[in-house]
Amino acid sequence: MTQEITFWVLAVIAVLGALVAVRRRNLIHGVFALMIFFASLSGLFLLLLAEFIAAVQILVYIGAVGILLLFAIMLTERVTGDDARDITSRGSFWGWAAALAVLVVLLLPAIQGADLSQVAKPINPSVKALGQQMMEPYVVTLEVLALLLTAALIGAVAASQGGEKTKEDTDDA
Amino acid sequence: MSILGGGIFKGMAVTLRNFIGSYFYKERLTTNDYEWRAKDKLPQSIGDYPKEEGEQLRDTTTVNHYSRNFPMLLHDTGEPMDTIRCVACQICERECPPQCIYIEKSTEKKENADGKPQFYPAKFDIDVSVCMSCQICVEVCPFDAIVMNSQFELSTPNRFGGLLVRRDDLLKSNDYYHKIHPQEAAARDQKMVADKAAKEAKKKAAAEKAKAAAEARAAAAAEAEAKEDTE
Amino acid sequence: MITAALNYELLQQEGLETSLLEISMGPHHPSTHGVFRMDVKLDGETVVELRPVFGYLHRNHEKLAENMTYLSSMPFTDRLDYFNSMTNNWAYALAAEKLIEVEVPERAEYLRVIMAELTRLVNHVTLVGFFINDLGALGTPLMYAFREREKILDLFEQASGARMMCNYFRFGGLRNDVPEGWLDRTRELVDRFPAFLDEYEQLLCENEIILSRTQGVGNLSRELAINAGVTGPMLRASGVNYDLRKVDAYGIYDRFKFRVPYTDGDTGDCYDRFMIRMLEMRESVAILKQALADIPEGDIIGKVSKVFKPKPAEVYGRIEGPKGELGFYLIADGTTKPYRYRVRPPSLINLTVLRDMCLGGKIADAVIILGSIDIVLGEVDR
Amino acid sequence: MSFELIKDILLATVPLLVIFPSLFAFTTWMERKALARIQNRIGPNKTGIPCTRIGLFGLGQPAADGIKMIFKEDIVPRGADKLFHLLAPILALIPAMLILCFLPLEFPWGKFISGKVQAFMLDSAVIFFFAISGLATLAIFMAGWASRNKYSLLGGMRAVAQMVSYEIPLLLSAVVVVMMVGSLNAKEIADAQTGFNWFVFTPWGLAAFVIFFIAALAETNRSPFDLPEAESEIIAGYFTEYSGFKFALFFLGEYIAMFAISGLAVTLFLGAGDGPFLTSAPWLSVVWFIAKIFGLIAVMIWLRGTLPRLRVDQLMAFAWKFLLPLSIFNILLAGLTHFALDARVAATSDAILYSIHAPHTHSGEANHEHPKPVAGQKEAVMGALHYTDKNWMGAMKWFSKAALKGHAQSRSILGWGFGIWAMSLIVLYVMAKGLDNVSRSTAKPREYLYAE
Repeated sequence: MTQEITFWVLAVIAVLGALVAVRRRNLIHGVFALMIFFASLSGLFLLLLAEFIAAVQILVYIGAVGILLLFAIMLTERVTGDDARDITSRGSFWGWAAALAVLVVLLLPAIQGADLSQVAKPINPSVKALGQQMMEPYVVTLEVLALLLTAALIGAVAASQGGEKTKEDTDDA
Repeated sequence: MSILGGGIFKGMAVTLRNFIGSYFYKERLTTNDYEWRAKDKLPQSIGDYPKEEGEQLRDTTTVNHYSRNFPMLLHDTGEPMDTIRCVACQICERECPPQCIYIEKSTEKKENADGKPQFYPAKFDIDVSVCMSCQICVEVCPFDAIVMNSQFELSTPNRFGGLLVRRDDLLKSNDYYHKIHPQEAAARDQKMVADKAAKEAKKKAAAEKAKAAAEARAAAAAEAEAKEDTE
Repeated sequence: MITAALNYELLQQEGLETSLLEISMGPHHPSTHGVFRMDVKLDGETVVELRPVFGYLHRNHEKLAENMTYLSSMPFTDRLDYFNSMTNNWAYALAAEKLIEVEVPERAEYLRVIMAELTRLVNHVTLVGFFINDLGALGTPLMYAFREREKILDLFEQASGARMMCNYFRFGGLRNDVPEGWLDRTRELVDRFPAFLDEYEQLLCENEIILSRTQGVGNLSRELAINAGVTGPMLRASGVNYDLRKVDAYGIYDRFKFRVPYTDGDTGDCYDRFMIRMLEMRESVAILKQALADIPEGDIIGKVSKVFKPKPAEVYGRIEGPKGELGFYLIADGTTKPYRYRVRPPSLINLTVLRDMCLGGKIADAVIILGSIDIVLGEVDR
Repeated sequence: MSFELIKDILLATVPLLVIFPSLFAFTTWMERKALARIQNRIGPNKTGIPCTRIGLFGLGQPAADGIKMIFKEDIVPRGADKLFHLLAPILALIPAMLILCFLPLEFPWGKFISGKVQAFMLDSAVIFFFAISGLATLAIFMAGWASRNKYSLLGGMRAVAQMVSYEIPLLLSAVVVVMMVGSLNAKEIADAQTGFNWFVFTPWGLAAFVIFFIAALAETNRSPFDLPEAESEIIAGYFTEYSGFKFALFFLGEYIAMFAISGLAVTLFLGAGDGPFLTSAPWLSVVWFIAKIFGLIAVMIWLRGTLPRLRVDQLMAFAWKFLLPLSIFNILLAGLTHFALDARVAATSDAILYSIHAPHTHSGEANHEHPKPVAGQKEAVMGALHYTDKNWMGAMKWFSKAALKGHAQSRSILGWGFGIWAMSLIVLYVMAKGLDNVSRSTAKPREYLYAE
């Protein structure tokens, strides 16, 4: 019961946040709405007992991606858009159609009545288990990812050559 | 930037020493309570400050023999207006750097303390909101009529009239002056006496000289007469 | 580190419109030392353009003085550099004394030196306090400075009746003699002062943050300093050994043994300006010790009337004020009032190099450079 | 929703919501008083009980400040983003309050009411801590942006740059402890340090603690890293345009963040609630915890009273060129020394333990008489037992007792221990010095000339 209420509250916040993020013309407002969306998503992860993912959600998406977005916005002029003007475009029909199509594709397994219980194996959600999974079966993947990110980092440093720009890049990594 | 040198720790040692020292050594404190204030009696309102006329504050660092706040007019012992020293010569009004003195000379003369008929100020106002306590008026006054008061509680709820001090409020007796600035007052009295004596002497000398001159003139005249007579 | 970017060109990249951030620092800003304004253009945090704006405190001092007698403008000189009223008085008295040719008694000369050096201590100690405050220390050095300043101001009050607006000097001497015991109290203070300086130096002079914040910041070359007419500790920090106390030896400064600290002129940065002042305080203490030991008894003021009519003449009296050369230029026309009265304010003239020192630095540097110039707006604007 | 759940939630959160804000009030008083004394002032001393002349050393000052703040006019600049201007102080406070939950504070009322006493027994408390404390950056940015003031904006930008940069050394220095304990759980980290096995007593722990503390100063915008609110440069930084209660909320948030981050430092390095007399009075652990927090805060105040502020570029250089390499190096060093020491001591302890068991357990033959008692054998065995319990301090105590009595193996253990300890400290110092020489400007005191 408690969990359901929490779920619904979080879900509503997430959807509203996402909607506001898309609809607002004011970029900063949009970014903060996006962060609210991220935060409620992390709450949903917590509800699923995936606490590490929840923490990482906050750390990476709000702490890093969000800040990066803000930095990008700070470098632009005319941050505050005209909120009064509604966003309407002629191609709105196609937009809605595409969105619906994506939804349908996403929900396809459910429509087909796939047996979801088979997919969801009981796992140990603790951080320790996660770490062990990373270090044992998926160690190669981890290393490749780390290498990639390091390369990206060094590439970013080399590309920017500015002393101060590196911080955003590193944080991003 | 480095924190490996010892400079920061040296600085921290100094602040620690001051932190502890401030509890034990009073001379370390930047601000101290006035010494004349009793330990247990905190002033709650203006009335709690020693404000009584002529009260000499014990703490010489705040109010002392040379302290100057705003000017006052002196009178000798007796009725203030009968013994006022000011003769409304208006030198101070002219010399006052911020032009805060306003004087109106009386139309008729009146006897002063010495019994001499003199002009007196019909109006003598000082705007203490303009006055900058520079003491120039005191220095230029040839009659020792204006001196500095040391009273510093002048706050008033009346913004316009309250800071314009009138003649009757400015008048203070020489005794009061002796009370607040004993050394200065004594020196001034001495000087006045000396000046007076010098003046008298000068007058006498002048009178004698005039007399001598007159005599000489008379003698000369007599001589001339005699000469004429003889011629 | 600091390359004075006098002509800053905005980095223009294709398709990227950039603009500068313009900030009006002041007149109500915590660290502009009064009502002073700097119109700053920033690229990020780097200062690319700086325009000092002043005049908010203009009081018409010079024109006022031309309309009153010589003596009457003495109290107004207090209010020029309101930290150093004694030295202001002295400079004006020196100028006027050249007009009327009056002998200053021995004791008055000694007291003048004592007062001037005490004033220098007051100025330098508070300047260092404010400077470190501008660096961001939470007022601790400033409070220590104020404690010492209070002690000296107490002495001033006991001598002259006022703490800051002393109005103590007169043409031909001083207004009144110091009260009994004053010299002993001063001796005590002067004896204690080096201990305070030791503590102060221990707190500040080796602090790595202060070192790295001030060194290499606001470099002032010797050439620019001389060309701009910069004087005082700022000039000596740029490597010019020039001190009017040695050059002019006005008053009786030739009787005292003291040294003038200066740099080799390699850097001339904020750290040098800060340290020169710290070192000068030691020398002031040395002068004070000698003066207090030698001071004779005697008259305090020469024969001079309150209101006088000097012969028509042009005179210039100057002293080594704590902030630099403070000069008064008077033209007498035979009346009781000066025909022309002009102040050479060290604060204003030292301030003229502000822009050259700040460009290319960070905004935080601009603040401490302004602090290291040591301005008082009462003197800048007059 | 069950009653039990509500009770648990209340039990876990109410103490935090009551204790820390009141500690905040006390801390503001303490800070004002301590700073005043450092500056040779007296500080608040008249504000005590209202309508009386009882000063109480100015303890009424926080209450008076609070009342003043509430009744002040709330000014929102024209042209400001009103919604964000309102939300920013709230957003600054919420993460600060939230991260308090991750501290392993065990309130003593487990005795009276049964129930959970720690708010979040999360497995990944430490990482959550960092994740949520990072949100304060957003609040500050929000405030800086919403105020429509250039100084605020500069402050906000500075805050973001600074806090993002210093989060990295902060996290990396915490990694060392996480690595040693093998858990992100705050409770487990606390338990691993009982019996004075505080990580600050190890060389890498000491280095990590220093790095953590410096980075924490920057994270909470304390002097000498108070650039976002640098008064002499940008008025009050991001809260230039804040007044009244909103300002008070910022203030509160800042101090709560200080408590939280000091609490984390205490948890990670200073043994959490560990301290003397815990066996007789377990409730003291809360007291020790809070006392340690206050110790750290006192150091922060002391620093604030002493140091001027860094410049922006120096701040960044310090984080990226000094703290970051040093903390990465520290992780490597910690792994290495720990491995070397652990392997050596483990082998020797095994040998010690083996030596007393051997005669009885080994293949029944020859050796039936008791082994010759070596001097210090008993102590060495005690040490080895303590060691297997991961009680380093106890082990070292017993080993040193044994070594004093001439036990050779204990001596070798101690030699190794101290050797590695000293070696790592020297290596760390050399490393720091090297980094320092690379990154620092050539700032040093100068000599001056004198003209006679």
